[in-house]
Amino acid sequence: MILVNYAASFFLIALGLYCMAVKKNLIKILIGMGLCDYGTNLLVVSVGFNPGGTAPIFTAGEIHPGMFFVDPVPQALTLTSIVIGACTTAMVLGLIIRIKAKYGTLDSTEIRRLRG
Amino acid sequence: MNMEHYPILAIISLFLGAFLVALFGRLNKVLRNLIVAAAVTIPLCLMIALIAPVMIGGQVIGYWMGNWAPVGPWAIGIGLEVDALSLFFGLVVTIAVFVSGLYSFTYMNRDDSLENYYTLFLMLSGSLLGLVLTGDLFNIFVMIEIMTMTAVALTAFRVDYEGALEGALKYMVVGSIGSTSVLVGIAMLYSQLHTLNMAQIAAALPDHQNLVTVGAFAFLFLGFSTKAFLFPFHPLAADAHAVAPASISLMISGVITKCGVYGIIRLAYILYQNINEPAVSILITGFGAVSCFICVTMAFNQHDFKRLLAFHSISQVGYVITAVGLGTALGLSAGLYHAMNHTLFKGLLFLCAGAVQYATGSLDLGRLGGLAKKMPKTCALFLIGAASISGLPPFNGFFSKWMIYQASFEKGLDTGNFFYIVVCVVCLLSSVLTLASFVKVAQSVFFGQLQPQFENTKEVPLTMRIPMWILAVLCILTGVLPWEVLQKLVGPAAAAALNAAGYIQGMLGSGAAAGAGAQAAFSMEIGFWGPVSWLCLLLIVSCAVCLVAVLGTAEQKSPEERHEMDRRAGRTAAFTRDGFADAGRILKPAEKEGHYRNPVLSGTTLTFTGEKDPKYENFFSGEESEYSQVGGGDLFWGFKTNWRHYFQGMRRWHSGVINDYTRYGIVALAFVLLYACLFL
Amino acid sequence: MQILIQLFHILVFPGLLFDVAMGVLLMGLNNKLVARMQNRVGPPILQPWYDFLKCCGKETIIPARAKRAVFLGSPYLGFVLLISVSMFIPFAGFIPVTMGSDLVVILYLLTFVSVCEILGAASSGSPFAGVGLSREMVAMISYELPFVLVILTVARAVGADQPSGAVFSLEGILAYQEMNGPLLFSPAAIPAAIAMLFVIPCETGMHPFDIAEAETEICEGMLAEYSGTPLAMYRLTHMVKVYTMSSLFVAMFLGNRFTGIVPVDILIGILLCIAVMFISAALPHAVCARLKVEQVFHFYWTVVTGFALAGLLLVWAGV
Amino acid sequence: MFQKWIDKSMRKSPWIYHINAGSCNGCDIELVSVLTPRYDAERFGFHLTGTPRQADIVVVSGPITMQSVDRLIRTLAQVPEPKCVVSLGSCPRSGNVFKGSFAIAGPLEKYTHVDVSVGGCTPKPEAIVAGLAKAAEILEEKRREMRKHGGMAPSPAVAAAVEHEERAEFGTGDATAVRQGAEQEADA
Repeated sequence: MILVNYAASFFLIALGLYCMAVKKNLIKILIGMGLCDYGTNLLVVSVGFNPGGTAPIFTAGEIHPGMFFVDPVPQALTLTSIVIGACTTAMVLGLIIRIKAKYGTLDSTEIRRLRG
Repeated sequence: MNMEHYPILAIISLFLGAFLVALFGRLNKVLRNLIVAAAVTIPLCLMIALIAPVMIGGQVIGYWMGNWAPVGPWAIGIGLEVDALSLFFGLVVTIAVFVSGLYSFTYMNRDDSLENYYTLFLMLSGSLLGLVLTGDLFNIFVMIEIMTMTAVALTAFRVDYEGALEGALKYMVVGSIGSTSVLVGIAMLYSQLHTLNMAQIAAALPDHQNLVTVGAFAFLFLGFSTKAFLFPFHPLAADAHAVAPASISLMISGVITKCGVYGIIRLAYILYQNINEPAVSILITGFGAVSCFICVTMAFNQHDFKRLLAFHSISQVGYVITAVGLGTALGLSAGLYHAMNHTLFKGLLFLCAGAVQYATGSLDLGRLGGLAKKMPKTCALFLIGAASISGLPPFNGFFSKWMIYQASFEKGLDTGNFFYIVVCVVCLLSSVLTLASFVKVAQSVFFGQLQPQFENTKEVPLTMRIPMWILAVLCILTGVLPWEVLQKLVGPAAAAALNAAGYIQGMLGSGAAAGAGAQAAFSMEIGFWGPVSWLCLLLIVSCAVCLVAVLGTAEQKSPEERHEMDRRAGRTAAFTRDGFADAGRILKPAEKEGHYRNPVLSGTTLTFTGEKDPKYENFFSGEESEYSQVGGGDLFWGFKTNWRHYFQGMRRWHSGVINDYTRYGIVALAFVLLYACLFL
Repeated sequence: MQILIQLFHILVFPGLLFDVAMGVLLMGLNNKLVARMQNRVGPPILQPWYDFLKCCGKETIIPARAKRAVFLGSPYLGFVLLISVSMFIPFAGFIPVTMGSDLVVILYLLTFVSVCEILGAASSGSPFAGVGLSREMVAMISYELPFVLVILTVARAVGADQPSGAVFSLEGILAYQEMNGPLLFSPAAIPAAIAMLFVIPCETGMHPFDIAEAETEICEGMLAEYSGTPLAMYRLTHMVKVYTMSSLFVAMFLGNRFTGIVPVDILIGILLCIAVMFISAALPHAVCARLKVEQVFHFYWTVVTGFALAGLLLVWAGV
Repeated sequence: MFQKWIDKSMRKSPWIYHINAGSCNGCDIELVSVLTPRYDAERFGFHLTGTPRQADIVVVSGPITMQSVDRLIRTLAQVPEPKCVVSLGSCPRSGNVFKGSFAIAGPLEKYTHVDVSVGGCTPKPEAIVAGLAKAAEILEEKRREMRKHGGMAPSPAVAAAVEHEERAEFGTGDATAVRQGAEQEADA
């Protein structure tokens, strides 16, 4: 079951990389970056998954032998990572808006004043 | 105060400074600058204070955030951890931050919304310091992300500068491959070991080698090498360095790349401890050598001062990675030494580029020239930096490069692998190509002829030169006293990196680590180079030469004296309209008409009633000398014409299209993964 | 007393004075030999010395566009650096300063000497000097690769039995040759020696490779603006460089103490230097016209590097 | 301390810079032939340099055309002291067959002091060698004077004396050409 998650996450990352490598539109490249992020987040959160585990919240009296939690650390990591991903997206979007204003295009093959 | 609070204070002071600048920076300029000055000075002082216990005492300082001390072997909280290696990089970071901050005050004073600049700058510095001091793998990822984000924002800070946005975008997009790889690597490691603390990972990893951890190694290695801008990510560095403000170029090239290097060292020496496996060593060394060579040749094509420096910084990082990949004590020390030197001299060179930009408003090697007469002090500083990076003795670049050659050659002989010999030759060759590049810069920026449009150029203010002098003096000191530096700073850091057990103990165990034992075994045979005695020798010889010269010219008048006498006797060749052009010092801008007309022969000397004395003009085959500069682009024609196919290919390859760079990154990722799975 | 002897070594015998004398001798002999090979009488052997003195007696013109300090300082710095290099090279068992003489250090110091020359040229502001320095730099790139390979070859050939595997110290190399006879007699070192013989004229800028100072094409190139004493220092540096390179060759491939009798050794050393100079500098000078810069590069990176690489591979294979 | 040596070596190593001021190339070829194995002027230390900065003797050939006069003057000024000017062939002295042409700005004396004048159209290599040797001697003399006076060049009086004594003509070339040159000089 969890294997599906892993496969899906690597698939998402691969899809994102594909987007970044092939799509010429900057917005699509940004979407590719987003896909990479989501794939990674999915991977991280799947790592902490324990089949049958409960939420890692202590409440007095509710703990009994044989009960176990899912790993809380990856969830925290995922949250952080999502926040970072959102920042990245915002940053790139800001840059794209400026570039559109300056270069008048979103085509990545035309934004190549720095080369050689 | 207890020593163990120092690291967190250092990091906090930078982040707090960023916060305060954001709050109050708009209100008052002086207050803002004071906050920045305090924020960049405190970490430097704290790091210097840590030298004694950590470098010399061999202590490992562990600090658990929120006092979440480890339970048994399990590290629960986030740890900060300062061993000699971390401190070494911490020192490099704080020095660079300090200098860059100091330089920014004057350099950036023509820009507006500076509170944003300083906020981002301090955040960048804080993240860099956090990255090298932390003991937690996920913290490294977070710091890398903050670092990338702020660095991108700062790269694009001068939005109207040609290409700034583009460089920033490329850095962000292609750099995200690296960030993703780091996070994927961390997740894979976590899935196997269920911890994020590096000491604990290091303790557990050798027993848990499987395909997943190997994959994690590949991902982490690629992630860190993206942050170090290694081949094939070097175009990013070139784009980002070239368009960022010079103080930020210093940070990107001097420190951000070093964080990548730090990551690779931690990864291969402490976490996996697999540097002695030939496959790992060849992988890292190979990446380093290829970056070293390709970037140094790419620098030949450049006509922008900072872009050229940017390619060189990757070339130098290539040296560092090459040396680090060797895995021997000598190699690692060489790498660390060169990493430090690179921060110093490349910082100096970037600041010189910034000074040139500040004074002239241009960085185009084809347009500049002859600035040595206008900016003599900057020129002297540049020459120090250029001599250091080209590895001319007795400057610091020489010693570390020499160690790298020695280390790679010896490694080749020890292992019987010709690959390392090739690496050694490539490194030696890159060194002379580096020299050639800087000859090109010297010729096309500082020497040669001054363009009329830069006639009114002024030397940059002292406040900009002081940071440059700090770096220059450090360049000379680390070059002249190499053995001391090796013993006091580099040696302990290398010993710490080679002593994974000490690291683990220091973090999870008793506190004071067994670093001393490793250090005793840490002896190197490098060869003989005593800069101080060599300088004495030089002094003796030059005294002798001077003595002979003085004796020889005792009866002879100096040219100035002779000119003075001639002037009085009216025997001179040259009176200008505004005065006497003596000994070639003064030369009024010439007018076209009336030169050398009306020659008058008196005695044996010809006098002109024209305006400038042709005697002190440059020889121009008899023509009136005009503006003629051998530009940087044509300077190495003989070399380039033999290599034209290579250079053309390279130019095509660095196409400037984001998609292409992403493709190279993906290919590199696939290669590293495949390599790791096959050979590790 | 110790200090006086040391000073004597530095300033007189294997040091400064001897270097200059040997430089003049080698250069004068070179001119003479070339002239004889071309069926001319040739200038007197002391001609380089006269040239030097004459240049000292001329007026020094500093062009208005030149950066004065660099323009005047770099020739002196280059000369002093070169003298310090020659101190690292033992001659007939004498070494002025025992501070080790690592081949890589020597390589880099020699580079520094060339850099001084280049800086001086760049600071003169002349476009001819610009072309000249570009050519000098290309020549430097050309010969550096084979030079490096030769150094690695020698280090390996000598250090094969040592624990570290390589000996970069010239003193170590000489000690080895004292034990085992000249390195040149071992077949593996011959290609390296041939490569080194080709490196010498390019490093010293002797005739077929003097592309940087081509007088007819680019008006003396790097020296286009130099006159008077700085020019004299350049000429002297040039001469001493010929001696330094030939004595480096002798030390690397032929050894230093031949008989154990000091005067005889000195004599043999001088004769060997002359022989090396003859083969590497005078012969190509007499038979070959000046090469073009891209030809130099091509020649060094194919033929000479080929020799050097062959040497390295032979030594690597343990022949 | 070394001044005596320096003075002596002035004569032993004169370097030549050659200016073609509109010459027909006849003299230029002869000057080059002086350095060939047959005449081998190098045995006296002569050496052809490529830049006036290093020259001791400036050899001027050709009738000083209007086009070249600026360049000639400029180049002459760029030669460091002490220096000698040698006029090669009849043209720079008199203008030779070009005398009177609108395109001629000669003779050379108008622009500089000529120390040695080698006549002939063209002069023989032997004559050139002899003239250059004479110039080398004058060079040594000038250097002595310069040292005594501490100036760039001897004062006019000294120069005149030197001129009177030392200025010599070597014309062993084509007899008619020499005569022609002499006639034209007389005209001038």
